[in-house]
Amino acid sequence: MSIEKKEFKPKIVAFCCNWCSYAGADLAGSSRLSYPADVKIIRVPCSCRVNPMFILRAFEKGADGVIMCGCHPGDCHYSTGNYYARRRMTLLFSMLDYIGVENGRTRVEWVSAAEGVKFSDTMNSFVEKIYSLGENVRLGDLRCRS
Amino acid sequence: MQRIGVFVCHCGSNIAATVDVAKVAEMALMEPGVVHAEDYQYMCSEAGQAKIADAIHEKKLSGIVVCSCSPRMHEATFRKAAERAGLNPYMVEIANIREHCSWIHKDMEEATKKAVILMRAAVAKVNLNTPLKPGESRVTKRALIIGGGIAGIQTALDIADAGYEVDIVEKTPSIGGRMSQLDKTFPTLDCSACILTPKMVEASAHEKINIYTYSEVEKVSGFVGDFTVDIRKKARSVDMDKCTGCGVCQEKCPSKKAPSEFNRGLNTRSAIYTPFAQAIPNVPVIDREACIKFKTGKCGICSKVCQAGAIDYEQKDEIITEKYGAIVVATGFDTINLDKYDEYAYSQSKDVITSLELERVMNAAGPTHGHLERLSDGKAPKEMVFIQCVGSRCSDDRGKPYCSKICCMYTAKHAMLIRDKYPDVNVTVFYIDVRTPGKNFDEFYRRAVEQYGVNYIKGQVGKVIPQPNGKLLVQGSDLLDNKQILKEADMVVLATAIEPNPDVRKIATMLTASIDTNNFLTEAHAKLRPVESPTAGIFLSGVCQGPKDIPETVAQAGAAAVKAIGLLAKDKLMTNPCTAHSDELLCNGCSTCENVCPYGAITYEDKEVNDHGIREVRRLAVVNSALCQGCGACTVACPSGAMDLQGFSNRQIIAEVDAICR
Amino acid sequence: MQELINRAKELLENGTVARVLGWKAGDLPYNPEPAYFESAESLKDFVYNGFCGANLSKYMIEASKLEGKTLVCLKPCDTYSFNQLIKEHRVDREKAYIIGVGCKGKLDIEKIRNQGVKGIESIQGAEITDAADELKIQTIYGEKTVAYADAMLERCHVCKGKEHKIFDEEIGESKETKDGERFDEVSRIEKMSPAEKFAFFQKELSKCIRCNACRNVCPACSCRKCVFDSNKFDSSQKANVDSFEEKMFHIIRAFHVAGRCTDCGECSRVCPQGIPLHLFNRKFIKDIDELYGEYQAGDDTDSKAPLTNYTFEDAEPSIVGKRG
Amino acid sequence: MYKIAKENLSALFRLIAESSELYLPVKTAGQVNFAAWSEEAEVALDILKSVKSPKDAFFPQSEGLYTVKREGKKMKVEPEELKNKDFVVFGMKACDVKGLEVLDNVFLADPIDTFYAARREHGTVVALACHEPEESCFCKVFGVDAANPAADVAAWMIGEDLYWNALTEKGEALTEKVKALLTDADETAVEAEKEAIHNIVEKLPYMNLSLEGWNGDALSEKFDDKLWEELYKPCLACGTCTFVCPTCQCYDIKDYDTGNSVSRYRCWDSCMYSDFTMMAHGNNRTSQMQRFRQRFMHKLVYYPANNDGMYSCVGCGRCVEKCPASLNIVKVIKAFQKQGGEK
Amino acid sequence: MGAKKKQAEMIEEISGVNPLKCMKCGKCSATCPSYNEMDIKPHQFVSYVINEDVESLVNSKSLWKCLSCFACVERCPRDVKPGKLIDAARQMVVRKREQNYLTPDEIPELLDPELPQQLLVSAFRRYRR
Repeated sequence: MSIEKKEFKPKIVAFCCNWCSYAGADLAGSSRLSYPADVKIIRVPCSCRVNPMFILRAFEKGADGVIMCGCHPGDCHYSTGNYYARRRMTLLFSMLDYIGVENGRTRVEWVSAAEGVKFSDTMNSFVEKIYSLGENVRLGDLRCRS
Repeated sequence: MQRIGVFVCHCGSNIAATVDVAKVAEMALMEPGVVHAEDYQYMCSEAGQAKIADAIHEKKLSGIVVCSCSPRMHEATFRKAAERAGLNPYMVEIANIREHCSWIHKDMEEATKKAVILMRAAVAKVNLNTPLKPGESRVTKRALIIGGGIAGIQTALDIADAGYEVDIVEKTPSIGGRMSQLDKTFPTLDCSACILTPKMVEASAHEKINIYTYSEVEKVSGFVGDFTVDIRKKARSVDMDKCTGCGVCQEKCPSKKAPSEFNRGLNTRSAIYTPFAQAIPNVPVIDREACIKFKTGKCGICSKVCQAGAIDYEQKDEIITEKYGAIVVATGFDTINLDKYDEYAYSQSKDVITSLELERVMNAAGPTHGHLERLSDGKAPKEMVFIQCVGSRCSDDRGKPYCSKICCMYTAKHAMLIRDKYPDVNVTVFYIDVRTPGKNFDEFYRRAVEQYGVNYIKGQVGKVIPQPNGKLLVQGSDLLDNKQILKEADMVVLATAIEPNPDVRKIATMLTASIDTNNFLTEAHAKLRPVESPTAGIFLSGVCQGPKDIPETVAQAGAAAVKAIGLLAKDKLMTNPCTAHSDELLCNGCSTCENVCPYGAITYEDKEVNDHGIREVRRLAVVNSALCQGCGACTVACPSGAMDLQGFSNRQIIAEVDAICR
Repeated sequence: MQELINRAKELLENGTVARVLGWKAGDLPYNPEPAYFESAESLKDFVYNGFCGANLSKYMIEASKLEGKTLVCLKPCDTYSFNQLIKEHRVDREKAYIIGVGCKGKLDIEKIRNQGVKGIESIQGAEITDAADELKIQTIYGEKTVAYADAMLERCHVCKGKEHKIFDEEIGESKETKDGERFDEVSRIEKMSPAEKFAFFQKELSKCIRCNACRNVCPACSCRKCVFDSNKFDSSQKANVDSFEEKMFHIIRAFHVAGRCTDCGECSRVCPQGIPLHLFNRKFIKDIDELYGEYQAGDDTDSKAPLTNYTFEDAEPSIVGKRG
Repeated sequence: MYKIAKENLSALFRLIAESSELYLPVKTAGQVNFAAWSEEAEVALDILKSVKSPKDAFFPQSEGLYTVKREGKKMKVEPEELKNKDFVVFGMKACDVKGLEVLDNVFLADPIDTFYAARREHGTVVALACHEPEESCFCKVFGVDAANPAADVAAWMIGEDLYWNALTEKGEALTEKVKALLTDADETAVEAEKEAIHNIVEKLPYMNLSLEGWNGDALSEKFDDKLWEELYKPCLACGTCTFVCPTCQCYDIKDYDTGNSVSRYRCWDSCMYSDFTMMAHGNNRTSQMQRFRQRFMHKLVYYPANNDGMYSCVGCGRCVEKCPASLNIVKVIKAFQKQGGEK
Repeated sequence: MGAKKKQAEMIEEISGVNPLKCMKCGKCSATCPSYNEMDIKPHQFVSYVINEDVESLVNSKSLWKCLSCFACVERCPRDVKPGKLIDAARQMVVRKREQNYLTPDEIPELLDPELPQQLLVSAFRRYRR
């Protein structure tokens, strides 16, 4: 995957649940499936640990895209965590869309521990999307731009 | 302020080839709190771990960041190393610069930049780490099995054989369950009673097993390792110690009109009864609804004829309270109610029966003493039709969306047995699909077709119409011939869908075990933890978890037993310290967190608090750290931020976010 | 109103209740304030008219801690809030004697002012016994008339209905005021381009002064300490340095009350800058209705809230981009 | 005395904006607040009360103080620049102008608040007389003359003209700058307008409000009064009253981590907030009653005690209009008066 | 989009049926009273729609042999309802015929008191959506 290098280097935060997606990212790594270095992963126990405030915080501090990955629905290590996460993120993303934030800046993908390829593909396409959207100017604290 | 040491691993060339590890270490020294940074060939090696230990001692480190491979690889290694050096193991954080960085990036500059950011995030987190200590809780070395069918009996035997006390609670007067009602079992056609009865006897004779029949679980409190359970022992009206099981009372009982549960209501029993001859315990109960003495006060014949003086009309329900370390649910199943399937004329004709009823008809102890005959007129049938998938695989609200799994096999069994015993009877099976995965299963089905000449028709039956001549007109499809078939039959057997025992919802609520939309208990993980409930200390055995046949049930019963034994074998439980914790001063007592906790780990208590001088009693969330698994669902549900997760606190995650975005 | 006062007196005197929570006449024709009355005598100042818009449910959180029962006057829409507070264990049903009071739509003085009315001396037609057709306003600058409907709060135009969801007794008549659809405005915004949406909200939120009136009046915002007042999330308050803080505050506030907000409209009523804050809450309500089935918070006291519930088949978050 | 036709006002604004920043009442999303002038701005001179008072122009709701940057392991402190450019605030009302006097007493007394002082130095105020005072106005009670704003330039909007009268040096200087657009005028129209305003003011419902008993010496008597226990009850503890008030001057100092630096800023605080003046040991006002009392005691007792009897309320009436629970300073004063009468 | 696919989608839209839910049990055909007169059997309706061969369905005898008794609709375990599919096909034919069908407003004046109620009911039942 080659993305043309421009001035714009996006900051992308990926929240990954410990049991599936973080392991999926590990598998992508051990399979040497590359994706852009713009993505930085934060490990959380479960997608249901991801508070909407974390996502807004990332945008506030200058993130250009935030993606959350968790176990596939039905496969949650804690049985139901990703079901709650799914509703929370759906509503949050809908609200961001509603206030005019480009909806490609946020994404949820379910990536299992076996899906290294999916993890890398997902990150590649997400980063590409963020490049196409450009810098996040609608959601961010101006003080963090200097 | 923490004193943090950062250790950057080369991992040979795995990391060092694409990440400038020295630069990462150098940059680490610029981070707040970092007082030591170094890089080394293999941090996970003994020499590498020694470096960490040395630095902890020399620099008085309070926190460690290891920039290395995934925490899923070596987090435990480094935590142990830190612990050996006297540091709390939870003061260690890993920056994954191998799987998430060096292995996926080629450009050294870019990869190094990213590694620095990942290091910063880990440092930012460690700055907020606090020492955590796993809790301990004791384990009561006793297991409770809810349900005394084959699943419950097998689990009980396996646990008891390992040397632990086991109590079985069975709702009906005898253990044995559904299997005791079966005539023969597939795929080997053993007599069900012949293989079950020895297990029942073994269970009742086992010194470690205590059986409460005619009893129900009333209340469950506590948590893994330390449950307290109230068991209601219903009044049997017969003294179990005195009764000799002679059976005279049942013979003399004048009230004989109660439908026999054991025979699926196909015949009747006396008011004082044992469900079946091999019942364990072999002690009758008085059905107070049917008993003349209880209804009118007159009679008392059983008391008069009982030489042992075991009849006790005054007996009352008894509540037994017992403590358990583990609970196994083995509540089994029943067939669904067919009221909504009137097209099969089940309610209109006695000759339309369910497969389970056919088991009783075929059984020597059944209503027809094992003779295959029409229940309407006692005549021997000549044409029999079996209908598959009655209520299974239905997406509407009449039936169940799942496959009941056992019907294909038992229908083949029935067809085969009938053709074997009554070669002049024609057997036709209407099926949608024949599903026979399992050892020797398809061979079994093929034998029914090839050896016994059972007529399998691909297509469903649309309706069954009772005829004036007593026959049943079956209208069905033959999809392969593209024909509509009209067939006169003497008997129709419905492969009725099975559903979890209706009591299971109540029990699941008591246990805070989760349950799916079909009332099957949910397993902790569909693949990797199939016999454990997500609620710690609760295990699943048999059909309560999903449709299964006998061999699968027995296998799962054994698996559940092993899991329970694994728990009971421990003296103390170490609990995961990364659990939720509620800030009492911020808690609103709104119960939102309680509603999303999959483990029932959150309860509410009225507690007195001192909120900056204001003393008042408030309703507050209390997390039982023995039950909490640390998923964090509650932390996001909590609007005030009172609920936080140790090890992954709000501020820690925010610090990571900030570090990455800066 | 007299019936209400008489009944309140009766209940105070026979000891059923220890106090009455209602409204006290203000010093201008339009500013009655929420008030407690502990004696029959004090009820002379009691008032209930078109300007009594305040939702008294929230005051019951504190009143639940007091000795004895509190008689509380709840309008139909307020009863939803009360139910929701029961569900969240924030009020004690046993401590409340609820009189469901009739409602003919509540008035918004800002709307009256916006029609060029100033120097108000008296207002006729706002009494609950009036026909609620027209307001006759005497001002220093002459007499003005304003149609009652034109002076009504936004929420009354999309009223959820005049049925009290919980009460001990009902007093007074209601009049249907609904003449609009609750989600029309939300739908209108949804149809805008991202740039238009952003411009719209940016303009509205730029007015926010972080006075917290919306939060403090909100019966769903009943936290003892708001996350924006504590350091739990390192989320600062009070400042409006950069517009992001307002967005964060209002989005998170709406999110925290999502599935719990009864759409009582108090946030928009009290906003000194006239920000249509209900548009945030209603967006969540609309999404919840569409994605997870219709749900009205406060309809009952025991149903599972949408955000503490799920189904296996719930929509994926990607639906947001697909709905167009 | 000069005048300028209404239709030429935008030319006037343009001219002022050429040499200095210009703040004036602008309508945004339906609400009028003071904001920087631009060609597109919807200027709303006819409204009496902007939602927020114009004190923002001199004491912004939020303002940076200094920034700390990290350079390696060292810190570098960069103070925020003081206001050094002239600006004009156009369209303040007499009460708002009086509000500045209240702020001056606080911020210009020793130790001088340099940020405020710089803004005061560079700001010129053009104030408008109140053409049609409203029922919530009670400035006269606090000695303000709505018809005679005591600003750098006093102005009157009469018919199709704006009358302009410079009162200070700064006012004269501004007048010089815009003289090309002004024409000479006599004072007859203005005198008539003043009289008309005075006549209306007499009719306002709050005109008879008595401040008897409220003064710097009333501390213990008022502080311990049981009445507060009743009055505060409807208070929602929001900050509306303080944030719309032209005289409230409390602020909090906070730090913001931008990732690369930490900026220290101050922002308005409200005595109604539960964490107002929160200190390490906790809070010195633990109940809402105490916080509520603080606000009014400050305006009517503590402030006069320190400022020669001057109250720190100017009767603008914003709190009367905006309080979500319909509480306000007038109700408080009246409640004490009533109680006094009954004693 | 091909015309065939469009037609198939039209059938799905009119009927509100998702033919992919069918598990091919044949209960519809087993229950159909007009089975023997049909050239395309009820259980086959689904595959014709899935295979986008609406043409054959529209030209079939079955279209007019279906009694709209809805036995198949009642008994289908998968909520597929072949009766609705054939009903939708009929509607497509009717629509093609220059829309010469009645609007609800026209019905009252055309009602003949002599007309057997049964006929009306069956007509309404057939054309209800």
